[in-house]
Amino acid sequence: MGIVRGEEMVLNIGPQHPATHGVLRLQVKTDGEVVSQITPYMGYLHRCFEKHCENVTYEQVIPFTDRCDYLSSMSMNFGYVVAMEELMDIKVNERVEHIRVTMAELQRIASHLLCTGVFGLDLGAFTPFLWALRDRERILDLFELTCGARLLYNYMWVGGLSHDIPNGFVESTYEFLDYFEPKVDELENILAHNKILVERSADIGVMPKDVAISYGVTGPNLRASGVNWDLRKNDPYSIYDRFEFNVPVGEGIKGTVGDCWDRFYVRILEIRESVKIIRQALASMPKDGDVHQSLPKKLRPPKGSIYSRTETPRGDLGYYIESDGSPIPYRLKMRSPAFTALSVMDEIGAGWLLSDVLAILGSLDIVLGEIDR
Amino acid sequence: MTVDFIYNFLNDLLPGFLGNDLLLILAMLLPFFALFGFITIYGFGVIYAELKVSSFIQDKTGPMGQGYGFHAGKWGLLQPVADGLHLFFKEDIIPATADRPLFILAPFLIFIGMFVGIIAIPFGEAIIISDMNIGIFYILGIGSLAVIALILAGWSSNNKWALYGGMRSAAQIISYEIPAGLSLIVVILLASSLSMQEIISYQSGGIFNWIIFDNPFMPIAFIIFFISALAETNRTPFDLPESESELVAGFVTEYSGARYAFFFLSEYVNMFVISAVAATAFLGGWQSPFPNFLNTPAWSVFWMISKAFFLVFVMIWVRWTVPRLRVDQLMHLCWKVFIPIGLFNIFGVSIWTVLRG
Amino acid sequence: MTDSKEKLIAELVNKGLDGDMDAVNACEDRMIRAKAKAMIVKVGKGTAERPPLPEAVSSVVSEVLPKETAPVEVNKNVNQKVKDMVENEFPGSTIDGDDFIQLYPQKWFEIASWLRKEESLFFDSLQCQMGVDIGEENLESRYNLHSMKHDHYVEIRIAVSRSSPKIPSVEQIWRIADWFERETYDMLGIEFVGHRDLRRILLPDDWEGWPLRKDYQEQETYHGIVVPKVKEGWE
Amino acid sequence: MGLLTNKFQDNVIVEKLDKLLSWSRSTSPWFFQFGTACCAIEMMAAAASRHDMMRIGAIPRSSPRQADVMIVAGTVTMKMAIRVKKLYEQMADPKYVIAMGSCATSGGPYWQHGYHVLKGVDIVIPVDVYVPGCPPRPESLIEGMLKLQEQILEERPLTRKMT
Repeated sequence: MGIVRGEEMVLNIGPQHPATHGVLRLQVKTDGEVVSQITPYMGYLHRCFEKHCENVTYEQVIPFTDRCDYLSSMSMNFGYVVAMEELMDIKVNERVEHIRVTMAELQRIASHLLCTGVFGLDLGAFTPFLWALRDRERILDLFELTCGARLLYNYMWVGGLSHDIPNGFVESTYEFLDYFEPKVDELENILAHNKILVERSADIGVMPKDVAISYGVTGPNLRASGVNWDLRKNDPYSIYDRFEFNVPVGEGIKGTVGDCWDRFYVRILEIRESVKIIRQALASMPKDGDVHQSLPKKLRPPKGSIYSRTETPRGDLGYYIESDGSPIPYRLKMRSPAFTALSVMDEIGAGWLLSDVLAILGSLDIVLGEIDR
Repeated sequence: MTVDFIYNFLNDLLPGFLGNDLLLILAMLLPFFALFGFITIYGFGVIYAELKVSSFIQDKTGPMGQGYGFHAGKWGLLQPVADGLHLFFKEDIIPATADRPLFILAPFLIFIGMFVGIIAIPFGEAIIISDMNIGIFYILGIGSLAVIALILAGWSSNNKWALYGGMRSAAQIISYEIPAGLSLIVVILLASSLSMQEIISYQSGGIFNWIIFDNPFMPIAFIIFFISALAETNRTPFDLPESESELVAGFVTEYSGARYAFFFLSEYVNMFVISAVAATAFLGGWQSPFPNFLNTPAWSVFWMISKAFFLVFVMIWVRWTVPRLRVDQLMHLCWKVFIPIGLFNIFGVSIWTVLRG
Repeated sequence: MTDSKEKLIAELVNKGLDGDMDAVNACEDRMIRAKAKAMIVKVGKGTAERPPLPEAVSSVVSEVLPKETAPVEVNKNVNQKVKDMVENEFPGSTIDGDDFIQLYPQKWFEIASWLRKEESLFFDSLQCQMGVDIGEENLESRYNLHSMKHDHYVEIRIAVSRSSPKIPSVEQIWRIADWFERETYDMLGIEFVGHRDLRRILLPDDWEGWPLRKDYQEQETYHGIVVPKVKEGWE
Repeated sequence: MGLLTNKFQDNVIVEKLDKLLSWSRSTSPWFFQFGTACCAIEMMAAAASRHDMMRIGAIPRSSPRQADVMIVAGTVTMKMAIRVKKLYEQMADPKYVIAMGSCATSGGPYWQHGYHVLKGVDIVIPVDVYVPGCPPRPESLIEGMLKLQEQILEERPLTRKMT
């Protein structure tokens, strides 16, 4: 007799849908609840980042990088200034490096908090999301203390920072970390070891190692698949080689290596590692040093090109900068980690139930601003 | 029963003042209005409770009546009133591609299903609108009407999300009727009656005579019934038919204004009905927890409502705490866990009853 | 998993039959060792056929049995060296460049699959693919390749004429190239020959023009909506 | 409701009913969970624990049919503009729009070279309240919401309009 198959139904998830994290459209072919094919359509937030870069000066690119990945603006700034400093051969002083690392790691915590919260929201748990946002607010307070903005900072400049950290920032950060560390355990307890959440995410959407590498998936998603790859360790930029921290790798505690639960849990572990790095960076931060010390008067990089990568909360962020010697970039390409993470959606998402597809999408932690640019 | 009582009472009060037929209609309308008033007040209360309880769980304050002009009163107490009122005066959209008659019928059907369920719930020894000898059976049967309404809503909206919601709710509610029924059969075995009042009178004489403490099998039956009740009322972790992060709003996706308000309210009324059945069957109904203490008719209403409200509160509490199950896990839980345990429970209780004599 | 085990057994059996029993004995997994030995005996008796040697060495196998292939150089930027190797393998495919590899587009697909498979290079990850309008009637596609195994990277550039920009697609070699190439097509209009699903990815399907070309002119309206900002009255 | 809108002579009863209606509408502005870009994060923050928009009665809804207020949070692109318009049309009357952030008001930082960015959402749908900022702080959004409440409260939904 064979298996009786129903007619396939085409279902558009998005562009407006509570679980698409913005304006993404997933066109899924479904047979009942089972999804047989997923075709992502994006570009609903294509804000012409690369065109803007070809029309504004190198300094003016920084606010636009902010707006690309609006959940980890600091990390986006960081990647850009690292690339520019490499291109122009600028060395910044110790204090700047320490502040940058502190900020980037605080941003990583904030971003991962939102991601884990939203993952819970996708699975129907509303409360952990608000708890995560509550703690994220305190990180935003620290940023606000430093540069006056809550979300888009324009804080790291090529060759320095826009402002030095204010008095009391270090103490406030220590205070926050002391408050925050028990809260991570709380978040882990309510989400990670919840029986229903484990049932919903373990063994779901398994991303094998070779698939992840072939699709260019990076960051926590790649590490969850069992690949020990973190640019902070493997290709250290800034001063990351001085700090002691582990790179959490998915171990398949609740299911297979590389499932949704691993991708989610790796982020919680990374929050803890970031706390470690911040503590070290604050402890070893030099008291003196002008943050504007090596700020060039005019940004006019030599003719040439550079491809530079940094580790943002979502993975390898690459900037390809092509300079023709003028103060305006000739071509600037951002290789965004969420773009590659979303491309794997059909590969790992097809064949699961509709609810699982949204769980998988949530576990990939995409930001549409960065995908569409 | 109550209608007869009111009829006789009115007849004594106003002998020959009104015609017999008119008096009968009046006697029927009075409980109706009382019920309607109760549901309205209960609806406002429970929606306010949902907003507030969820807010406290989530570390915020919820509606505080802050706002411009004459705001929602102290602590936002008038918030549900404003919510309801503004819904009733919104534009009523019927999509052009919808199945018009069914689309209009669905919200009324679901509301009627919930509404008539309440008449068999006893609030006191004589405070019951209709004491049927098959009360518990009647409530289960009427409760199943909701399924038809949900399928109608899902189908007639001509929207894929609504269709998913309707289909999911059909599968879910029909499945969970069985474990719920199985755990009520155990109660009926003990009380040897289908009448709500007789089940309650079986439990008279304090907290230790309640059916939940009757024998070791009963707590299991209660837990199964309560979890099935969550599924039947579409509450988290079983809110698949209207899961917000998956199906936008499920079967109510296309409903706006007053029709949506009916769906919204009927969910809460359903919660109350199911909780009241659970309180009747397992927690002694309107009986006081202490023998011969606060057992007057007025207090019996208090006990019944507070027991039911406690269970409603637990439902709200659960909703804001746990994630949602997947559709196959939902079925697995029902057919492979609850139903075998339920059957085993019936077997166990039968033996227990026989041994006890 | 079973697939890779079978491959491993086949490989071990072949080695054993060729006289290299040490490789079989050195195998960590007892199950695989036993199965391989049993098969060698069977082949010896003639009751079983000699298993075919697994052809493409997949990444899974190469992990279990690391071959003695050192990375090309300690230096992470291996452009010059790789360029010589490419020129050796595919004569006449490279153009002189400074610190990158400039290729002619014709043989790009073959070169790419070779770069992916060659053990001493093993570029398993396409980091970035982008298109540039380099002026002088030319568009250029640039590939940043990276090897997770050896941790080295190269940059490859392929220039094509603006009038008929056609480059072989590599989306079947690195899956991520699928979307990268769609984006480059979307932005610069470079056509990737052999791409199975070459559509615009970010802009709508009915958009006119290639925005990142230097001579791009915005269209005036899109579905009746004015595209450029009307500046009157607020500046 | 459509039957009754602006059909009545101005008198005391109608005025009281008007007040009741506009009170209920302004007290429970259910907003449409619809974030397009950066501002969506601030909208989430405004609805979350610290700022808690529920205090003033704003409750998020995910279906446009049940929402009263559409907060256009973030950049609207050409590709999205058609969808935004459609979503607006799907909302039931009375409906209001808050344009949150400079992108939604005017195109924001993308106004000059953004070939794919809609220069202000008011080109496609009518906007009631503009909230400036890039992104606006949650407090600004709440202020915008209060401004909208003020505006709703002054409405006379039933009274016949003078022509």
